[in-house]
Amino acid sequence: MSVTLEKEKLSTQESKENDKSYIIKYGISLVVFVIVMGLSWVIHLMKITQITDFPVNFSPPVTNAIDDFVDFLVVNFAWIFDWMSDQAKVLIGKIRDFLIWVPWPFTILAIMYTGWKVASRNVGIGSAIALLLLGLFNLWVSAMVTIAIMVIAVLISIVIGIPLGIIAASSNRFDAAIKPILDGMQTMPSFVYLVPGIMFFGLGNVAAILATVLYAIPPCIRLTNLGIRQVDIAVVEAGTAFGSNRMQLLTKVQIPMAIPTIMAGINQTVMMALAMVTIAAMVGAGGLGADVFRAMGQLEQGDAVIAGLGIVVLAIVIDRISQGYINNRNQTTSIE
Amino acid sequence: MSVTLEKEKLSTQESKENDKSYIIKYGISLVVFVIVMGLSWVIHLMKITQITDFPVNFSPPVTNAIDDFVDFLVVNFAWIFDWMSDQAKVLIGKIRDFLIWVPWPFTILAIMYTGWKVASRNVGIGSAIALLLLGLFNLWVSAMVTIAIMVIAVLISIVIGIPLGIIAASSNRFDAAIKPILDGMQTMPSFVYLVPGIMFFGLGNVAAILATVLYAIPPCIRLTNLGIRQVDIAVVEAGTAFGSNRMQLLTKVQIPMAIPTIMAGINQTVMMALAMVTIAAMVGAGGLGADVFRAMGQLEQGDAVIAGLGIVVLAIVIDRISQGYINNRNQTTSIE
Amino acid sequence: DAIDDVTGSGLEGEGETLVFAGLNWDSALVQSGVARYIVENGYGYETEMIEGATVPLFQGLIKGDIDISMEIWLPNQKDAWAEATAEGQVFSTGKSLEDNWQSTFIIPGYLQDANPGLKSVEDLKKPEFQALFAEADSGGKAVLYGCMAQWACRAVNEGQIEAYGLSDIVELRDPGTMGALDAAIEGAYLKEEPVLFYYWGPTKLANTLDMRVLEQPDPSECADNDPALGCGFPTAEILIALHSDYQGEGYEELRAFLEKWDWNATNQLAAEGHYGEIKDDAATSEEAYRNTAIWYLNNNDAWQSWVSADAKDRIIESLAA
Amino acid sequence: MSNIEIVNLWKVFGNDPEIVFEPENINKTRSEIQDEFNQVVALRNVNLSINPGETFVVMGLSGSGKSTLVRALIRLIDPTSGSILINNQDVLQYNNQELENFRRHTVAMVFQHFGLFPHRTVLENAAYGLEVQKVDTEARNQKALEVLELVGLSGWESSYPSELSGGMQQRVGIARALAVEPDILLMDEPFSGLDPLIRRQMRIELKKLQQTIQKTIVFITHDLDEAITVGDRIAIMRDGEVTQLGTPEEIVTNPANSFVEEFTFDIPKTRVTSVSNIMVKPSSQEFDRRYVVAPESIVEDMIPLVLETGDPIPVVDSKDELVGVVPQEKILELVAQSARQEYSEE
Amino acid sequence: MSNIEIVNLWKVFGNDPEIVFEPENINKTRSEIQDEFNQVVALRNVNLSINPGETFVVMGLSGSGKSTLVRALIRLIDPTSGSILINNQDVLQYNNQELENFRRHTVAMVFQHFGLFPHRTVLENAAYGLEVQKVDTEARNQKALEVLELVGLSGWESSYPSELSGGMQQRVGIARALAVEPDILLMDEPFSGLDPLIRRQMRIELKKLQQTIQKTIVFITHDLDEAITVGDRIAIMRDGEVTQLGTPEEIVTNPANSFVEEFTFDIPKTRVTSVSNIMVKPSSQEFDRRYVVAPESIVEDMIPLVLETGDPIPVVDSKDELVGVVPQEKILELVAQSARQEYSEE
Ligand SMILES: Nc1ncnc2c1ncn2[C@@H]1O[C@H](COP(=O)(O)OP(=O)(O)OP(=O)(O)O)[C@@H](O)[C@H]1O
Ligand SMILES: Nc1ncnc2c1ncn2[C@@H]1O[C@H](COP(=O)(O)OP(=O)(O)OP(=O)(O)O)[C@@H](O)[C@H]1O
Ligand SMILES: [Mg+2]
Ligand SMILES: [Mg+2]
Repeated sequence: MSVTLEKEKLSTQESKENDKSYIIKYGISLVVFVIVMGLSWVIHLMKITQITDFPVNFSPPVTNAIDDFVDFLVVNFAWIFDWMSDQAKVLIGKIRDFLIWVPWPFTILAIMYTGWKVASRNVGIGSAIALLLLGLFNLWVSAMVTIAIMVIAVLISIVIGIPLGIIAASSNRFDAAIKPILDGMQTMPSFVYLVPGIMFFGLGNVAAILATVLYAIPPCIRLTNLGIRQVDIAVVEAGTAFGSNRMQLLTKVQIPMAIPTIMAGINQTVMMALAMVTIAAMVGAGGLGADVFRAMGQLEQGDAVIAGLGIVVLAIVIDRISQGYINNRNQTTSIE
Repeated sequence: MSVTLEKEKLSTQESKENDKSYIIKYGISLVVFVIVMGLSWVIHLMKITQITDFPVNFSPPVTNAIDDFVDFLVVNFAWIFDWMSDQAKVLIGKIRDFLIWVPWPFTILAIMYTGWKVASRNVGIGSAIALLLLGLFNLWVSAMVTIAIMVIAVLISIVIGIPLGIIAASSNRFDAAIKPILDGMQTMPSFVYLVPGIMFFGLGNVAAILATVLYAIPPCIRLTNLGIRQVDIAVVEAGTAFGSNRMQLLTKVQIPMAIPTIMAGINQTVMMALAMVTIAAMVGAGGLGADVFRAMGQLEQGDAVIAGLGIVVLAIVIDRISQGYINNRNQTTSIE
Repeated sequence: DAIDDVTGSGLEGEGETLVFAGLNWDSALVQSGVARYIVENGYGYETEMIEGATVPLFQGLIKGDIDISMEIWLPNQKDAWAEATAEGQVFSTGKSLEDNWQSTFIIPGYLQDANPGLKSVEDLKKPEFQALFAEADSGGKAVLYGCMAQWACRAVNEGQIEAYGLSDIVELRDPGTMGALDAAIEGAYLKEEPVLFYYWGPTKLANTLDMRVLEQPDPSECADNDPALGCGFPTAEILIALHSDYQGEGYEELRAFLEKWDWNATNQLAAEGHYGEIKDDAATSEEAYRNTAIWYLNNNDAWQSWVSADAKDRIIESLAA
Repeated sequence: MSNIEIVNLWKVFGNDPEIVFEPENINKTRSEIQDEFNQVVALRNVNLSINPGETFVVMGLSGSGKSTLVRALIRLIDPTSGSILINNQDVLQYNNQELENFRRHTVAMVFQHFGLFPHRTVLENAAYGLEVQKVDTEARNQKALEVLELVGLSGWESSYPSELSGGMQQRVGIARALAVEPDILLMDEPFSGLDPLIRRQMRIELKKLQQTIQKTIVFITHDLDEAITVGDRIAIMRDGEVTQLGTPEEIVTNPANSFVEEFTFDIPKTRVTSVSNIMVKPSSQEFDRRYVVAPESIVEDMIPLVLETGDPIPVVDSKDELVGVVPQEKILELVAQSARQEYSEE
Repeated sequence: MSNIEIVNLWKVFGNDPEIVFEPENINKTRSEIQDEFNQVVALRNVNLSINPGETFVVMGLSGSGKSTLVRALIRLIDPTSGSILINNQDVLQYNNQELENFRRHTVAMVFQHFGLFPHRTVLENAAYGLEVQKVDTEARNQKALEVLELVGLSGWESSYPSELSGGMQQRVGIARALAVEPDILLMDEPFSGLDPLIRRQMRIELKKLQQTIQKTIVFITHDLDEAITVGDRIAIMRDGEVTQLGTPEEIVTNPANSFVEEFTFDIPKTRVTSVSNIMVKPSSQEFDRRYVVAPESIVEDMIPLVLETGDPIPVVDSKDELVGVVPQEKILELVAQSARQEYSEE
């Protein structure tokens, strides 16, 4: 019991010490803050411009170099860009025209069937109703145009993103190198590459898809990477212990087990791509984004809201179907 | 051994049956597809417009109603909006002016100290260099303006988002109700609410902050919700078993343990907010976004890239510091 | 091409598609609608429209993805236009929207009625009017919703404020985009709040809202008519622009038509008004603008002097159909 | 100290538990019910009466319903039917307020995976129960230090759980439970996550601790050795039912069915049998006072003595009267029986 | 069948393992090294020689380096220094190609948490090793069905692992390892995750299986009972070192230090001692042929016999010659020793 009492004293003492140390800590912070503010004030008062302004400006030479570089690319690689752009335009045009051409009842039935099969009955029916609403609000054609661009952009993101994700999962150096680039791709304003994009690929869907892919690809890469990395290490070791080489490990163990996470990445890619439709509309991609953009230019709140909701509805339909797929798959093949 | 042989036969038989069933499955799909396409063709040929076009258009009455509703709000609640707008404008103005006023060496030192303390030495030094670069590329003032808007938008997101996340964690119904709304907030093009936003709050930072908060708040709500929900059930049960009431459980167990996830949500909120700076500039918010937007309007690739990189640099600095904090915290208090 | 010649109508536009710039404001949309109808039915061109933002659309025009833009607001895109014409990428067939105007200092009608003393720019120097337009974060200065920072009129705004000695009285605020400026003005009118802004016409907003321009010196009082030196804006040049491909042979009739194009505020007002009435009945906005064009062509005959006689017949014929 | 009375307790997991009580289903086996209705019968008509101060062990295989039973006692799950009387009050009738009070004062639980609060120091963990009772800081820290002392963790107060070994973490769990001075201690496989040596040490310490604190303890384990060491009585569960209830000796020497028998294979009978069960009538009242044993002594403990002396050992009761003798043959018989059971399966 | 030779094996986890080998550090204890340099010495100078066909058990507490040792054998981790000779080839010198071949044909591993592929059926799991060897589908399915039959899983081929109980999952793990017909089977706590009854059953089945397949098995456990049941020899590890190596009998009857002694408390000596160790010279060459035992027999198995007859039991070797007798006293002595150790700590 004597021990306990001693301890107790110790503890209250400690807590008092803690109190004191807090005061000291905050006190010091306060003093430093006041001094810094005072100094700032003096600096401003004395107009010491070396400290208020930056002494040099690196901007002009760099911006000029960038301008020149873009011009150089446009002039010298025009033929490549034009060729790529032409291919893409034909393809997108075909898909778009097809989607518009198919009578809407068939499209709605197809989506309903897919939702039902892949996710659940409720998702199937809900998706059908949502699409019907799009039609009834006169957004069908725009929605199909948007979907066409979306499909291409997402396919490109997948085709490029998944292999990059796989490489990132197997190389820590590549992963470290790609991380700030991906961060950059998601925070860099699209406007920055939209104009050069148009200079390279011309106005319209291709530049729009470029912008969309750049913005939408990071989650695909990130979650492929993550999915493979978080495959239960015990299972990977089992694969290794049976003499799988790297390729076998990847194709027989890691990728199959990462599929739900990869699907989550694709889902996010689709969502990001949908978030880009208005930006895409600014470079002539048409679709629901253009409806929003036009309505904004004409100050038509109502039209903008309806078209905007159209985008939201598309997003939710796609999300629910793909989430349903992911959940179903997770349930069937996971241990525990 | 005889058993084994039988089994083997069975298995090859099964796999053959599988082959067959695949053919049937795909065959049926193909036939259905061909029939549907044929039907579509006939429909177009016969110009059955009931099936190619939608028979009714719900859009006009709804859009008019929305227009009227917005006007109604603007006219009748002007005083509330104006009041809010005035408060916010004063606050943002003060923060912005203060950030610009503090001489840059102090700001850089403060960030370096924070990064060092909160994350690691490398992060601290890296952040300082990054900020110095912003200054050297003549983006300092713009960056401070952007940060001022950011700070307000993120603070509002946190103040609203965390309580909503907590409610969502404790009520499955609220969670289900809020989910599509959050989806909607992230896919709804900002233009749609920017225009009404300006009509309510006037031009400038307030509408920009509204748009930013709407876009940036979902991860804060989602991850607070997730963080609380994924607190180890065993620990929550321990809390319950000792007779904690709901409030005690929340404040003493769930929230403290969810903090790393909540911080991840705030981190994402900041990133989203940064992704909105150019949109914010479209309603006159100034800062780096305005630099990008202006450079784009004047076809100055280089300036746009530099200003865009400025945003990226800000994003990466904030991200690395907050990630560092999250990781450090995770390491110290997690079991295993 | 050979097949076209055998089976075709022999019209200039046979087998050609003209891509119009889908600028997102009313006058451009209405003009494009009328022009499209005329070139389709009068000259046999196919037409398309690509919608987008101003800068991307101009880039498209340079590159050839856009063939024709019905409105290039020259003062605002001066540098880009000069560069592109110098490079021979684009050319103009003359003016489009006539009767245009712009002003940096506009106040709502209700405000002027309530403040009869506020008539000219000089009146802003009176403290009561300065306070009228002050906002919470303007430090007591009057706030002016100016021209978008990415447009050339921004520099004019700045010059005027400087020249009028309003630097310490007026804060020039960047609305970012046209849509944002429109929304801010509309919001202020709905709330009947004081607002001081830059705007221009003929536009839907200027036509529907009672805008009063504060008096400024006439442009002619400034050297080179440069408003930035302290005058009002002179009338702007708004051009119809084409991609350089259409400078060559085979497009003579098209160019002749566009050169004669004469679109003024009256036309615009009328067509825009009709558009507002019918837009809800159309399935797409493109269809609405087409119907507007048909209505316009049926109810006006000024256009008949813009086109060749053959073309006129064909257009009248198709309007009757 | 407090008694627990469990009456006709059922717990059915699933969306339609009532279906199990339909007359045509009530006798179906657990797996039939799971297959047919997708309901899991975790507890089936459990009746138990636990005495004050007793260490009561519940054992059984994984999924037999042990945790469900103990969690029902503290209402972490709500039973489907039946009643639980603790100190003659029906726990299942408590409203929220009463339940909180009951959990704060009457019972405390020690968890298999410790369930410590990783963001709190050892001291704050131990003081948690008092903190939710709104005991003031000083008093609760004093109490927490006391119980940490009791479980041998003095000096670790300001560490975080992650800085402690598994055994030490579980001591924190025990201290946390003891700090609220509960009448009843519930322990759900408290030592399962620990290394064998530490585990044995913890068992021994628990026995010692129990001599000090004298609580009613409900102890769950799937290890029979552990059950025998710590338990006054043992209930063996199977598929949600109590298949046998008795003292360690009763269970080992007299298994109710082949399932229990299989369970007890590894335990030498000598380890659970008490002397009173093998002693015989003394032939005379004279005996050698140097080697006496009590009737409750465990046979195993006296084997060396018996073999050393070779003589029958006198058994003396608390009043110092001779009640029997244990002849060497009896012990050897028991040893032989113990041995015979091992490996009999092979 | 194949022999394994482990020579001076070290494994140090950390960013600067070489520091441990500095002359001034080489004799520092594991915890000193951890505190000073933040390096973990998981294996310290391990020398072992494992014979073909032997079931070799490695046991020790958590963190003692058992897994590190067995994982080094299959190069899931690379040792810091030392060498591992398997069939006289140095495994540590293998290049990638050789290593893959070695893993495909020579060794196979069974994991504690099974490490099954959740996205593959039981059949596809069992056939995995053959699949990576690019054996054609028919042949590998046949082999997989064979081994599944062997472990008693016929009929479950097309189930997914998640549909199986723990014990069945581990059988799949064993089948997967057997399918590649390895010389050596490595088993890292294969039964630790299982229920006690199933666990005992699996042990017994493993013993039976071993009689059929006759592989070299390296078996890891932290349960001495398990070690004694399955092992021909046992190595006890502590802090990365082998602290004792011997037959179960040697270890139980003659623990090298107090640590091993504490480990072996619960094991009755009778359970590991062979008759040859307690028999005495026969007084005459005559003996009762009805009750003979072999010198390798375990004492415990003959206790009933001894106690029943009361006479000394003759011990007869394989040539049917009398080599000794076991008097009852000797057995009782051993029983007494076994008992004395239990609870001696209390
Ligand atoms: N929340 C739940 N929902 C559905 N079934 C449950 C739930 N909790 C437990 N069960 C089921 O009830 C049965 C009894 O579970 P319980 O946890 O009481 O077993 P246990 O004896 O504690 O086992 P263990 O030794 O593995 O802890 C099991 O079949 C289990 O699957
Ligand atoms: N990858 C690693 N990095 C650092 N230390 C490790 C690593 N793997 C193991 N260790 C350390 O090496 C020591 C031996 O670990 P090992 O896994 O071999 O123990 P074990 O005997 O298998 O224990 P268990 O019974 O818990 O499985 C432990 O102290 C462990 O912390
Ligand atoms: Mg349990
Ligand atoms: Mg291990």
